[in-house]
Parts: sequence; structure tokens; C-alpha cells
Amino acid sequence: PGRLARFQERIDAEERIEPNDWMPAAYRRTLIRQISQHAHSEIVGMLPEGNWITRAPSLRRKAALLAKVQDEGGHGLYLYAAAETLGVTREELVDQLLSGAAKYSSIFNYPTLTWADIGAIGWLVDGAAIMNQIPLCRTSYGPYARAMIRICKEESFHQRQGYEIMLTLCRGTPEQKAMAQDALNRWWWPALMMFGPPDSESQHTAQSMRWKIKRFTNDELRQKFVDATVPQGLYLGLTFPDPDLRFDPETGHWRFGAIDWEEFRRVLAGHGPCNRERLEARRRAHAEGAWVREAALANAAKRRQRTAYAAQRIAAE
Amino acid sequence: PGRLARFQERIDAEERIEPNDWMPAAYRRTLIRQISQHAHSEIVGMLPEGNWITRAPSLRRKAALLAKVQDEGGHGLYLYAAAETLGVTREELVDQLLSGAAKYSSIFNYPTLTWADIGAIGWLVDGAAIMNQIPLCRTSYGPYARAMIRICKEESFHQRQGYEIMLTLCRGTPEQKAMAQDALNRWWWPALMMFGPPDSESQHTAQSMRWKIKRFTNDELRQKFVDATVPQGLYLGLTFPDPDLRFDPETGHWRFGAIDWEEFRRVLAGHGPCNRERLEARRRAHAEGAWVREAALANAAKRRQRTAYAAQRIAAE
Amino acid sequence: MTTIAVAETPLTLGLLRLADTALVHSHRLSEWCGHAPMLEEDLALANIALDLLGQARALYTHAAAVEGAGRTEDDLAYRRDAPQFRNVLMAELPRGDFAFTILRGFLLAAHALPFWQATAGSRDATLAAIAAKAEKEAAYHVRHCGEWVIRLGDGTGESRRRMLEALDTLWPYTGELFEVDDADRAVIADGILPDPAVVRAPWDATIDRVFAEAGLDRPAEGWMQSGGRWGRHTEHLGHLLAVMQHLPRAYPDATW
Amino acid sequence: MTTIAVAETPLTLGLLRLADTALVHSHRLSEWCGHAPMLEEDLALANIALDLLGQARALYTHAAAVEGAGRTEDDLAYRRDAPQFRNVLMAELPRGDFAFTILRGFLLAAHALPFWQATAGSRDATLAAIAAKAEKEAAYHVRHCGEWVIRLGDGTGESRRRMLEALDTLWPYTGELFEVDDADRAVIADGILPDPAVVRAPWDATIDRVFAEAGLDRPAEGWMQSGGRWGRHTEHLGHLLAVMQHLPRAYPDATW
Repeated sequence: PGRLARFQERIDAEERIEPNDWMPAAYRRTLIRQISQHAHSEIVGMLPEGNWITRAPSLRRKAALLAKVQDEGGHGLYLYAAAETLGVTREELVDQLLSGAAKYSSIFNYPTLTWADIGAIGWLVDGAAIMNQIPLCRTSYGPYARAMIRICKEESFHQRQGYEIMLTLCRGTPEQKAMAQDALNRWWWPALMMFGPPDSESQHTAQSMRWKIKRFTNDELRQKFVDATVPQGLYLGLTFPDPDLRFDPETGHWRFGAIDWEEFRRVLAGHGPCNRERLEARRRAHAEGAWVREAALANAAKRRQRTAYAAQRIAAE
Repeated sequence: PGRLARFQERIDAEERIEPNDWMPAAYRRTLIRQISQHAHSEIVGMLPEGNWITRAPSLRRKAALLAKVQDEGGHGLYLYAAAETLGVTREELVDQLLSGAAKYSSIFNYPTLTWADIGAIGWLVDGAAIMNQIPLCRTSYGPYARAMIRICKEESFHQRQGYEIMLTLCRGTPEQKAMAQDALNRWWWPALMMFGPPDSESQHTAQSMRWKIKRFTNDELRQKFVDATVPQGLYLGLTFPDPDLRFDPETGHWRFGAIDWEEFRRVLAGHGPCNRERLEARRRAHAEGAWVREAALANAAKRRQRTAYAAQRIAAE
Repeated sequence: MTTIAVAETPLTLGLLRLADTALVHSHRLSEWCGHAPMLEEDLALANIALDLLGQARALYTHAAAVEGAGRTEDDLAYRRDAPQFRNVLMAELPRGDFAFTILRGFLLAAHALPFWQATAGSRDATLAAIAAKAEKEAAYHVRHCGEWVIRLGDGTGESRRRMLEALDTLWPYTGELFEVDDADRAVIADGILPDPAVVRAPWDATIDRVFAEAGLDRPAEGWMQSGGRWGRHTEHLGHLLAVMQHLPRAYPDATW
Repeated sequence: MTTIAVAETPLTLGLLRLADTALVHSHRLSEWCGHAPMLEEDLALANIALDLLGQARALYTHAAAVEGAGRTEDDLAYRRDAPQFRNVLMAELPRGDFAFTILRGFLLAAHALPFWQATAGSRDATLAAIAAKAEKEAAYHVRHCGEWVIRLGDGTGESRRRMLEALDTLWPYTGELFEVDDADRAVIADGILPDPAVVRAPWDATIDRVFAEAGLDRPAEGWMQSGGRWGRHTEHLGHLLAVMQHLPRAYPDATW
């Protein structure tokens, strides 16, 4: 109880909690869940964009996309490392993903159907991710906050790249513009859902806010995202797939229509267009890579043995 | 000895030898080798053409190509059946193919690189096959001769289709014409090699001629093919890749340059562009299909058992 | 211009949905050619692929005639991009193993048979003629694939495991076969295409009969995938079309 | 016109051979993205693919400048058909398993490293600059792939079996790396590209060193596959290009 109060005092004083510091079990659990979920999202998120690497329409775009997907893998690595400081292993976390026990961001259960989707993902999905992540750069757990600083820098680069793809399409041929509009139509609502359920229904928000794991509620972040994104879309000359979208001059906010939470829950429950395929792709990669990981371990053991043997011989001589 | 003489008399009298008739072991062996080699060629021959089914440039061509490759599978079936009348099983023959013990026509160790290759294969490869096969319609072994009659009819249809593809290309855009020329350049010499080594080096010719398994020598058939094909190529406006090719007005034959028998032997020995891949494709299909064949056998056994049980019950009642 | 935009009316859309499904399914079947578990199946799968390809050609030709813009079957097959394709999603899923291929063939044929039977009475005479031929073909597809569903379902442990896995993957794609949108309602009202409701009972009967013999439980009717018929596909169709359309795209001025 | 014909001189041909090899190899590596045996390899293979893609872009841009017909890197990558590609065959073979990918990466890098070292002294200043950068990248590729050749060759029974199988498949494709034709001789004589003979000894040393540690026997120098450098490819390249080039082919008037 004294420890708990002191812990909360440190949090309130904006001190960073570090791996060897005492922390409440629930704080640890919440962080492991959140960080690993974030890591899994980066890994699964490689798949929809990876789908267009071999078909990118120019070498410049191909290089940018390949580098972007590689960055996502890198983010996954930092985040697994941050989670490991809390006393879980990467193997455990990966097993949770593959068994379906751990979640990843539902947005990646939607397919990438045209090249414009690569633009839309960068613009909207990375844009939404950044809104979520910028406050996390000041989150109370040190390793998580430091990982997020690095990640945010790269994500905002990706977001600009995505927007630039959209801009090019919108200034291109009528077919390209139609592709961009179709991508916005498909990705807009799922992007809004990325901020999670409305505050009135969010399970974890209050405690996470107290612990300064979160610093804004889902609805606050969602509104920030809409306010930032709608003017960008209008500049592109695109129409948002929301007849209720309008600017409220009194508050300075863009008001948007009702989100279809039924769809959100359905996709979360496994019934999105790609849930099955995403998990299968990860499982297949893991299963087909088993012999490689075993070989690496076997070789490392042999090398250690040889070194030990050589050391013995030297000692004996 | 008496049997042998009577056998030869029947052959000389142009009688058909049937499965239950007495025949010399060497005759049987030669036929099994030749028929199964022919069957294997049909099966392996499905692969280079199959490579273009998903990329055929019009629906009409796609349908014709798919039907053609299917016909080749059908020819394989007739021929395996003809070989089985000689006392081997299809399983044994397939095992010989997959182990590399049995040969197939070396022409299928060359790759199909452009759509024009589908035309060239029909025109040249099927054209050469027909030259070889028309005399086989009168071969001394009945089941083989009857299979060949059916096969020849379909092959000559394929040959006309192939020539028609070439004609369309040669009357098309400059790129199409160039494709056709390139295909002729690559397929001409391998097609000439399809008739086998020159008579001076052919191991099996003399005995096979006596048994009327063969009715023309390799060189005779090759010359027939050249004489028939060169005018067709000239009509297309194509150039044969042979600077020595010229018409001999005295004999009425087209004289052609020296064949690179070194290449022939090399490809036969396994060093063609696709030997490895062709066999691997067949092995993979066979291995991946094992569970299907087992399931079919298991299901058939269950059905037999049920029928027997039902019959018992009826008998018992 | 190598990519065209078809002016879709309820009728051309209805025809494209049928044609695209037949073409894309035919493509997947043709990928087996030379690689089947036994020679007899190389022939049988090619046969089914050829039947479907023939249906697709007749349907495209009819759609082009109805559109009246001077297009050909090849324009419709080779010059539309993935979002313009109208096939049901099931047809475009990757080839899979033999169990997957056979079960997909069975599910689509079990729908196609009563569908074409009903369409044989269409007020569109061309379509009625196409249906009369397609009906006979579908009957063979149901027979051939149905027999294999039984063999694999009631074969070995492994064949059963694979069949169950295929069923688990494919079942959510069956809902699309019975969807009705405004365009469908228009051609149904005109007596051109049948109401899917008519197809439901014979479909149920075929599925139940074959599954019973195969020892397979029919999955519960849960959530269903959707989208192909209005152009929202899986990630697989784009790759399929890239390969299929390469030559006409690379040489747009050529005839073949 | 969506398909172009490049006027090949010894220099543009030499550049295209290098650029096409880098691009096609990069493509095969990028097919792993998201599917590697461990996350670290997702990153490493993407790294190598990115290096090669960068090399290809610089080489295409230089080739286009040398040709002087106003073409871009993208014209050269996206608007030539398979018979116009000049890459070595090894680069285009299908992705294969991890052993195959790693060994191919090692064999190509073991050649590229001394090749680029020698090319850094080219009389063509642009090419010399490309080589200076590529040399550093190739050194990393040799290290990374070489380490894995050792791990897999001297790992488990299965990893060794797979490595031996990959070696058996790939070795006949190494001969092409050292071929010299008239076009090569012309640019070698001009001091633009190095004589492959110069590359042979360091290549041998790298192969021998890594194979010794991996416990692999170097295959006998037998018959070698050939053809890619003059446009006679395997059946695989056409499929690769159909996918890679689909968008620019489908929308030839668009910029992206």
C-alpha cells in the first residue's frame, strides 16, 4: 500500500518507471498487453502493405514501400524488446499471437486491393497511429516511451509518404483519382475505429490514464485525428464517405457520423475480410522457419562447444 | 526357334500382334521401352505448354491450349494402357520416369519463353511427332497401332493450330513477327533432333525395322519433316537458323546443315535448360498427390466392405 | 487505353458476375494442369476448366452485345482491372490443395446446377441457350466433384482432415452465392435471371446428400464473406489478373 | 506503346545486365517480406533487397543517360518484356526455401564484391561511383549470407540436407557470372567494366573459405546453364515480370 502510493506519486510527478523499479502487477500486465499488442500490429501490418511490394508502379515507390515495411518490422523488434524488459519472452508473445490469444490492430484485417490503398494506409492508418503514439512518447514506462520516440519519427515520415502517394493519384488520370477515392471510401471508417471503442464503453481507459500509460481518451484522439485529416482530404479533392461530416464553427471541430461499432466488434471477433489469412500467413512463416531457427541454435551450440574445447586444450597445455 | 520364325512370318505378312499372342522377349522389351517413353513424353510435354495456359493472350487461344494440353494427358493415358497390355503396370512405368530410369523426349527440356513458343511447338514439335507417328499407325503391335491412329488424328489438329498461331504472329505487329522468328530460332534444331541420332549411330533401328515397330529410319523421317516444314516456314516469311539450308532441285529435297549432336547428347544426359525442373515438377505432383490416391483406395475398400456386409445381411435374413 | 470501363446496367452486371466467376474459377482449375494427383484428374480438372471457360466466353460475348459498344469477349476479360471484376470471392481464392479445389468445385457446381436449370427458362433467349448447355456441364461437375468430396471425406484420416480444413475455409464464401441487390432484383423482375431463393432448396439437398455420404457436418450458417459481386475482392485477384492479362497489356495493338 | 526496344550498345548492354540482375534478385528477396523464419531476417533480407534495388536504379538511370533517348529508370524496368531482360538466370529462379535464398544471395554477393571492387576503378566515372557504394553493400551481403551458409551447412541434419539441395540446384548457374562475349570484351577493352578473370580468384577464396567452415564440398565444375545475359531465360522470369509490370502496363498514361 505504501509502495503503491509512492508508485503513484512518481507517476504523478512525471517520473519514468524503469524495468528494475517496483510496479503494481496490474500496471505490468497492462503494459505487457498493450506493448505486445502494438508489436503484433506492426508485424501483421507488414502483410497488407507487403502485398504490393512486387507490384509497386515505379522503382522509387517500390524502394519507399520496401523500406517502410522493413521499418514496421523494426518497430516490432523494438517493441518486443520493450515488452521483454517486463519479464516476458518474445517466444511467449509470438505464441500468443499465433494461438489467437493476443490481439493486433483490426485495421490489418482489411485487404489492400489497389495501389491507392498503399497511399491510404500511409495517410490514414499511419496518421491514426501517430495520433495514438505521440502521447505515448511521454508514457510513464521508460523503455516503452523511448521506443515510441523512435517509432513516431519514422511513422510521421511514412504518413507524409502516404499522403504524397494520394496527392499524386488525385492529380493523375481520372482512373487514378477514382482509385484514390475508392481507397478513402474503404479505409476511412476502419481508420476511425483504430482509436478503439467510445469512452463510454472502453474498459481500460480510466486506470491507464491514472497510470499515465494513456494520456488522452479514445474519443479525444479520434476527434484530433478527424480534425487533422479532413482538411487534408478536402485538399486532395476527395469526398469522405460520411454524409454527416461537417465543420462546427463554434467548437472548431469536424463533426462526424455514427461509427458502425457492430462492424468493429465483428472484425475483432475474427470475421473481417482477412483475419483468417493474416494469422495463417504468420503461422505458416513461423512453421516453415522452424528448421532455420533450430539450425541456428544447433550451430551456436557447436560453436560454443568448440570454443570451450579449444580453451580446455590451451589450459591443459 | 520355330515360334520365332512363325512370329517373323506374321510380321512380314503385316499381321497385327495382339497381347495374348506369343512374342519374343526382346520385342516385348523394345515395345515397352518405346511406348512408355512415348507416354512419358506426352506427360512431361504437358508442362512447357501448360506454362502458358494462364497467360494465353485471348480466350479462344486459352481454350485451344487447355484442350491441347488435356489431349496430351489423354494420349499419355492411351499409351500407358497400351503398354500395360504387355505386362507392366502404370505404377512401374511412372516410377521409372520419376527415378530418371526411363527417358522422355528431350525436346521438352527446352523452356517456353514467349507465346510464340506455343505456336512453334504446335507447328514444329507436333509436326515432327506426326512424322514419327503416322508410320506407327501401321506398327506391328495391335494395341500400339490403334492408340496411334487416335493420337495422330488429334496431333495433326494441334499441328494446324500451332501453324495458325505462327501465321497470326507473322501477320501481326513487328514485335509479334520478331517473337515468331525468335521461337523458330530456338525450336528448329531441337525439333530436328527429335528424330533421334543419325542412322549411322542409331542402336535400335535395324531390329525395330525388321519387327516393323519402325518403318522408316531416323534420317528418312527427319528429311521428310524438313521437306514438309521448310516451305511452310518460308510462307510465314521466316528465316530458318541454318545458313546451309537450300533446295536441291535434283532430288527435290531440302538439304540442311550439320546437327549439333553434342547438344543432343548433353540434353539427353540431363544437361538441358529444364531437365531438372521437369522431373521435379512431376515428382512434386506425384508426392503431393499421394494422400489423394491413398484416400481413393481407402474409400474404395470401405465401400467394398459395406457392400459385402450388406450382402451378408441379406443372405442371413 | 488498355483499361476499359464498362457501362454497367443490371443486365450487363448480371452477365459479368456470371462470366467473371466462370473465368476466374476456370483459371484456378487450369493451374492444376500437369500437376494433379493422378493423370485422370489432370484430364477431369481440365475438362471442368474448359466447360467454365466456354461459359465465360458465351456470357462475355452476350454482355458485349448487350452493352453495344463494339467490345469483344477479350476486351471484357483482359482489359478490366480487379475492382471492375464481379466474380464471387470463392472463385478467386488461391488454388489450394486437391481437397480445397474439389470442395470449391463442388460448392460452386451445386449452386450452378439449379441456377442454370432455372435460367434455362429465361426471357433472354441467348441466356436461356447458354443455360441449357451450362446445366448439363454443371451436372457433370456436381457428380465428379461430389464423388471426390465423398472419397476424401470418408477416405483416410489425412484426407478427412484436409477436407474439414477446406470446408472451414470455404463455407463463409457460400453466402455470396445467394445475395440479391438492386441490380439482381431488376433482372429477376424482368424474368431474365432466377431468384436465388429458387436455387436454395436444390442446393441444400445436394449439399446434404453429399455431405451425409462423406460424413461431413454442414457448418452452422454464421457470418459470411461478401464483396466480389460489387468489386471488393480478396488480395488474390490482382495477382491472378496480372498474370492472365500480361500479354494483351504489354502489346495493346496486337491481335493474337 | 507500352513495350520499348532499347538500342543496345556494348555499354548499355553491360549496364542492363548488371541492373536487371540486381532488380530481379531484389524482387525475389522482397517476396520474403513478412514471411521470413525470424523477424531479424525479415529486416536483413529487406535490407539486401533495398541495396540491390538502389543499385538497379542507379544503373538504369545511367543506362538511360548513355542511351540518350530520353528514357527513365522506370521505362527500362517496366516496359521491356522478358526476352529483353539481361539478368543472369540465377537471379530469376523462384524464391525457394531459406537455404536456397541464402545460398543464392551468397553466391551472387561473393561475385559482386570483387566485381564492384574492380569496377570502382572504371574509366566511366558514374559507374565508378556506383561501384564504390555497391562494394560496401556487397561486403555486408557476403558477411550476412556467408554466416547463414555456415549455420545451415553446419547446423542440423535437415538444414544441411536443404543446403546441399540448394547447392546442387544453384551451382550450374554460377558459370554465367564469368561469361565473356563480344560486348563484354568491348567494354573491358575500354576500361569500363572489369575482366571476369580478375574476379575469379577472390570469388574462389570466398567460396572456399565459407564452404570449408560450413562443411560443404565445392561441386565439380561441370556443365553450366547459360542464356540470361542475352535474353534466353527460364520459364520463371515471364511470371515475375507479369506481376511486377502490371500497373504501368494497365495504365500506360499514368505517373505514380
